[in-house]
This record gives sequence, structure tokens and C-alpha cells, in this order.
Amino acid sequence: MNKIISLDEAASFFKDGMSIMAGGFMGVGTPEDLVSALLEANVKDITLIANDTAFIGSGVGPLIVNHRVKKVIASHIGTNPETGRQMIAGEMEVELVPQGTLAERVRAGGAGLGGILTPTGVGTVVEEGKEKLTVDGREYLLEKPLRAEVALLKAYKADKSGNLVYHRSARNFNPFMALAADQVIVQVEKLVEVGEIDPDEVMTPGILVDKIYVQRRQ
Amino acid sequence: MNKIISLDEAASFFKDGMSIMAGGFMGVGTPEDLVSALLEANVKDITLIANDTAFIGSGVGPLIVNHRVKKVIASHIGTNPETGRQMIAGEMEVELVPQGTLAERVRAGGAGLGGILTPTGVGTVVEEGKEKLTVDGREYLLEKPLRAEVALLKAYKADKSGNLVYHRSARNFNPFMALAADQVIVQVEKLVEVGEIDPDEVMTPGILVDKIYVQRRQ
Amino acid sequence: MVQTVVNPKQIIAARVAKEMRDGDVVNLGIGLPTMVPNYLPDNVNVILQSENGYVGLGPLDGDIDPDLVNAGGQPSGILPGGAFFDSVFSFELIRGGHVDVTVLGGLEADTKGNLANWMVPGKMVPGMGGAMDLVTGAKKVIVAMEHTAKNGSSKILDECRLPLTGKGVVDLIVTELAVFRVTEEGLVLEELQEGVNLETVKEKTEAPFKISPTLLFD
Amino acid sequence: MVQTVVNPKQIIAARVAKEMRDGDVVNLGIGLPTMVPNYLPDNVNVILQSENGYVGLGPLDGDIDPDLVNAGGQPSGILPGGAFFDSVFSFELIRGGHVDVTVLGGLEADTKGNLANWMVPGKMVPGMGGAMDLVTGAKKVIVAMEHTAKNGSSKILDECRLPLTGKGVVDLIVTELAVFRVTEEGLVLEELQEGVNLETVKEKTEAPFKISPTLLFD
Repeated sequence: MNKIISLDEAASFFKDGMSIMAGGFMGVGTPEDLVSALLEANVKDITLIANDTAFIGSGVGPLIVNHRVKKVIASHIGTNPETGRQMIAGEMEVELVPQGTLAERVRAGGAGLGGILTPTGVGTVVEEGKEKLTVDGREYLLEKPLRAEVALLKAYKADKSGNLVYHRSARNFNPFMALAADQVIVQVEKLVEVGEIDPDEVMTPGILVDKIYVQRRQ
Repeated sequence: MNKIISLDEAASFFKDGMSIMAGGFMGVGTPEDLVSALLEANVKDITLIANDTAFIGSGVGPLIVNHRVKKVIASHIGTNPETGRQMIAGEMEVELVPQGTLAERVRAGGAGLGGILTPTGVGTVVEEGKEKLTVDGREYLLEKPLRAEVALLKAYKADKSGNLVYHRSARNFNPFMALAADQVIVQVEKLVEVGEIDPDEVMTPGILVDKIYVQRRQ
Repeated sequence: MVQTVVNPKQIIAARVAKEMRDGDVVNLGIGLPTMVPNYLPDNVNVILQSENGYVGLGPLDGDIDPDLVNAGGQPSGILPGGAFFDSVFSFELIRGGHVDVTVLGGLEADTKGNLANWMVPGKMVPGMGGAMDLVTGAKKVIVAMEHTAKNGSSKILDECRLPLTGKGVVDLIVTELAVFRVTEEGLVLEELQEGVNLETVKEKTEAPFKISPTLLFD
Repeated sequence: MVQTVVNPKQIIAARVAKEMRDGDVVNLGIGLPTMVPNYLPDNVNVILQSENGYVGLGPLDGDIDPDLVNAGGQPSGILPGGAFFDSVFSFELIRGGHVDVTVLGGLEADTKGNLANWMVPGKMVPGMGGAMDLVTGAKKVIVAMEHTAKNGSSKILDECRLPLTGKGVVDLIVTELAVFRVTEEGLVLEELQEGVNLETVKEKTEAPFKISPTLLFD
């Protein structure tokens, strides 16, 4: 099972109308080369799940700017003015989710949970259309799982079986998105042999990773 | 803020009727010295939350054998026959919880969630007395958070600020119990200076750890 | 290294081994299921998941590491490429459908895919451990058990009488006499073990079953 | 190194700094709140949590690491003893009450402890990011904002008019004129900033408030 692929091979996973998750926080921890491959694959009507829409020219931002996204589910869109513009113009749907809730929803999607109860958003517009439950005298919103067809992740290091190690604050959404998609494709800076990463230091086990793209630049 | 304590100082945290969580899977990853200190403190009517009740003479087992436990919440009690005997004799209450659900309940307790929806246990005795919700056509049980007054953890290594690293399968319930108790006391094999553990390799941040006991034997 | 098959447990384990595909992530219950890897052909490598927190479970290799045990609490090894994690993550893998196959023993299984294997009222209850999560979450659930109980009564029933481990969860039942697939229309006899005739199976099976059109008779 | 206080933002930041206790885990919103550490006395060290995944946030130290940014996306540093984690864990800390203090800016705050700081209908909506989780989960929520809007209208209201970030979440409101505590009975004026008289505060505050018996008048 060779998991190593080229950018061209990565492109073959993309289809119109697909749901895609991408790791990253304002572009940090986003697999920029895989995003480029997605752009070049020219697919449209993507449902994008990401913490934020980054910037005009980096992170997942170019997907928005180039009108590839039909709907985005994110906690923050302020750093990419094109997201707000398209939302107001009715060109793209935007679902804003509190960051902790977004993380929990993706985790629930990957963990086989039917949802989680969070106090976050009670008494705000976030509760609109959601079931509200009272547990032991406190109100919670029932927030439902999120999954995607493809997850595009960024790690610092992989071994050839796909065991991943992340670096610094580039970890963010990557580890739990690895469980919440049908196909998991990861961009790494460094590839090592199986056995070179101590099993205690693996942050995402290789069984969750389908394909590995090793970036050219270091 | 010196977090290092002796076993005697650890004993001062224990009180009759207290709820206590302990890490470990059949004794592996259980802080045996802290359990001994708890035994010697002679407190009674403990509510114990642990994956299992280990063995007669190891793990949390001696707490059961010595009648210190009023109620145990665990996923498995089969390896310590005294647990079953006391349960049948009506000397101790036992709440059996599926292992994945027990883990999620403790996590929810530490993460500020009001509960999680799991498909585990639907259609079994586990669903008795629980709310059952249907989300997108599938049935789930609402499982509620668990917390304790004290968590007794075992790690391989700590720095003096309480950053923890676990070793091999001794990790198990320890990392998330660190969030789910008012007081977190950890037994470690090795103590290092602050800064000696790379921030990427910390498994439990020191902000969650109140006290550190460094075991004598290695 | 394929072992010779001489007793019922070996017949069962050898047949279960044929269900494994190269690269499958597999969780094996304690007892009989742990014999399955002995019967895998050389070109089929599976990755064993241990519910106490790792993938890459292997035989004990060198000295005993007290921090490394399998889900039965026995000293074990980890193979190159393995990875450790905590119990929450372990059950995210299990519940979230990231385990391809689980093999468990059974006390009873029935036409609706129900499984009972965790308690007998009136006897010591060991607890469900991770079994309820495994049968709920694994993609394929194989029950590996002897066809009849010690008193000769059928363990394959129209409807389970013992408390369930999971409702409608079983995919395949493998005994020393036969292989049944659970379908929407009930049990389908897929195979007779070598030297076993249909009459014997009919006689020893309380549950009604259909016969697969692909079943070959000598 | 305590800086000299010369403008409203500095007055606010300096007063907020007095709320910090040695060892507190603190999350600071972007903008004004990030100025708070400049005013901490030498014997008060706080641990800064960054919602994108670490504790131990410090100033940029040496070269820029593209993988290390703060929650505003700016290059940052990490102090010895810090630890990185993923976004799920980051919000377990936040939602689970493991952050002692959060300091956020505000558009409006009111007598019931409601806070509005994430959107103005009709304007570009940046998204709530982690703010809703922070105000829900942090043990102490401090709103640090100028007393009046640019048009001179009070930002401290009987009831917020803008969409809420959190309902009943605020503990303390610090402006360049005064400090208010939110209580069950509404706002209590705790302090006047240096050189500010009660009449000015009354005039510039739309919300009704009580005056603390401990408030000293010159």
C-alpha cells in the first residue's frame, strides 16, 4: 500500500459539489499545495469546512476568491473580505459556527457520535433552529456532527505508513479532521521510514491517512 | 508555585465521601503509590471512577478489597472478584458503563459539555433510565458528564510546571481525567526542569496539574 | 506461517482469518479471536488495534515493558509503525468506523444480528468493557464462537435470551460447523465447514436460516 | 516593567491588569486586551492561552516561525513550559473552565451581564471565532472597552441591542472612566478611574447602576 502521491494524483480526488475539510488557522497549518491542486482541478460548488477563510491570497482563501465554494462552514471570515462580499451578494452561503463548537462537530463526525451538548451560543443567534436541552438545570444546544468527503491536512512529518507529527500552532484542526472524512490526504514537509517515529510521539496514526503528498519546498 | 509534594502531603487531599478518578487500565497507568496513600489515609465511602477495578492486589483493586468504596463507576470489574462479590452482597454499588462511553463522559465533564450522544448501548440494558434521541434517523443515548473532586494520575515524566508525558499503553484514561477533577495529583517516574520537554511533545499541559509526586522506585 | 487446524477453536479462527483483507484495521476480543492472526496467509497483513490505546499490537518482543499490555492485560509488543493514544481517541477510532473488522466471542447470536456476550443474569458480571462500542462502531462485526453451548443447546437463536451487547450489529457468525451471514431477511447459511453436512447444521441450529444459492454441496 | 498610562486604552489595560493573580491562565482577545500584560507587576506572572492551540504564548523571540502565530494570526513565541495541542483540546480548556480569566473588547455590555461584541447587522460580519466559547467557559469574563462609542453614546446599556456574544456571562466591565461589577441585582460601580467623578460616569452611562459601599470619594 503505497500512500505517496503527486499533486496530479491528488487532483484526481476532487469532484464538483464535493464537501471538503481543510486544516489550518488563518492559513497556518493549511496544505497550500493541495489547495493549489484543488484550484487547478477546476471543480466547483464545493462545501468547505474550515476554521476560517484565511486571506485573499493564502490558506483556503483563493478557493473563495475564485468562486469554487458554494457554502462555507467556518468560525471566522473577517480576514478575507471576499467571503463577506460574496455572502452579502448572495453568491455563497456562509454558516458561522463558534470555533469550539466547530471543532466539536468535526470531532463528533469522526468519532461516531450523534452530537454534543454545548452551552456555547445559548441565548444568541447561534441557537436558532437548534434543539435546546436542559441537563441538570443548565441549558445546552444540541450540535450535530460534521463530516466531509475529503480532508486536506498539513503535517510537519509523516512516515510512509502515514503516521503524522504536527509542528507548533500548525496543529489546530488537522488531527481531528483526520477522522472525519472519507478520504484523508495530507501534505507533509518531511517523509521518514516506518519505525522512525516513536509510537508515543505519533499525533495521528497512519491508519487514518489515505494519501501523502511530500511538498517540494522545505 | 511549587507543585512537588510528598506522599504524606498527598494524603491531606483525601476525605470521607469523596469522588475520586484514577487513571489506568488493569493497573497499567495507575498511580500505585497514590493509591497506597489513599488507603493509608483511611477515608471511606469513596465514589471511584476508573476504567476497571484491576486486581485484588494491584491498581485500584486494594481500595475495593479494603472496603473504602461506596460506589464504583467502571467498564469492567471481572479481574477483581471482590468487586463482583461486594456488588452481589449489596456492600457496594456498581455502575457499569461501556468503555468508550465512560471515556466520553469523563471528557465531557472536563470539556464543559452537557453530554454526548452515542449509539453505543442502544437496545441494551445500558439505555435504561436514559434519554434517547433520534438525530438524522439514528437513535442515540444521551450520556452525561462525569467529574470528580480528585483525579489521581500516573505519567512517565513531568517538568516542574506539571507538563506531562505518558509512556506506551499507560496513557489510557489519564490525559482526559486531568481536565475532569477539582484537584489533579499526578505520580511520575521522572521529574525534569521547566523547558526540558518540547512544547510539541507535552501530552497534558501543566496548567491542569495541581500536585506532582515523584515516585521513589524507577 | 499457517498452523494446522485440529480443534473447533482452530477451525473457527482459521475461517475467520479468511475474512481479513490486507491492510485491514482489526480489533480482536480476548480468547478465541486472538488466535485469528495465526491463520493469515503471508500476503495478508492486518493492523491490530488494542482498545486500551494503540494500533500496531504485536507479540511480546524482548523484555516485558510493564507499561505495554494488550486489552486482556497481558504483556505485549508494538510493531514498527504503531502508535499510542488515549482511551478517548481509541474509542473515537472504534465508534467512528475506523476499525474495519472486529472479532468477538459470543454466548448467543440471532437472526436479527443481535449479540449477547457480556453477562448471564445470576452469574458474576464482568462488565462490557469495550465490547458494546466495538459491535456498534466497527465496520464489520464477526462473531466467532462454538456452535453449541456446553450442554449442547444452540447458541444461534431466533432471538437472543440473554442481555444484549448490541442490537442488529452482527455481520457474520463463524462456528466450527458453518458460516452464517446476517441479512435483512435473517440468517443465510453461506458455508459448511469441511466434513460437515447440512443436516448436522439444521439439527444444531435453533434459528431458522436460508441457504445461500452459492453454497456448494459435495 | 510597568508602562506609563497616557491614553484611554492604556488606562483600561492597566486597570484590567490588577485583576490578574499570579499563575492565572488568561486568554486575551485581540486589540486592547493584548496590552494587559504590559501592566502586570513583576510578582504576577500569568500563563497566556492562545485559542489556536497552546499555552505559554510569549512575544516573538528570535526568527519568525511560520508555524507559530497567535490567535490574531501574528508571528509569536512560546515560553519555556508552554505546550501545543489541537483545537478540540484548546476549547476543552476554554469551555471546561480551565481558563481563569478572559479579557475581551465589547461593542455593548448590559446590566444582566450580556455582551455584544461580534456583529453589527448591516455591516460585514467577521464571525464569532472563539469569543462565544470564551465568554461561556472562562471562570472570569472581563470586558475591556471604552465607555462610549465614537458618537458619544454609552456602550453600557440596560439591555444590549446588538446580537449577543453571550448571555449573562460578564463579570466585570472596565472602561477609562470606571469599573463595574455585574451582580444578580445589576451593575455595581466599584471604582472611578483616577480624576473621574461620579457625575461624569452617571452622565455617560445609559444603564442604571448601584454604587458599591466600598467606593471611596475624594
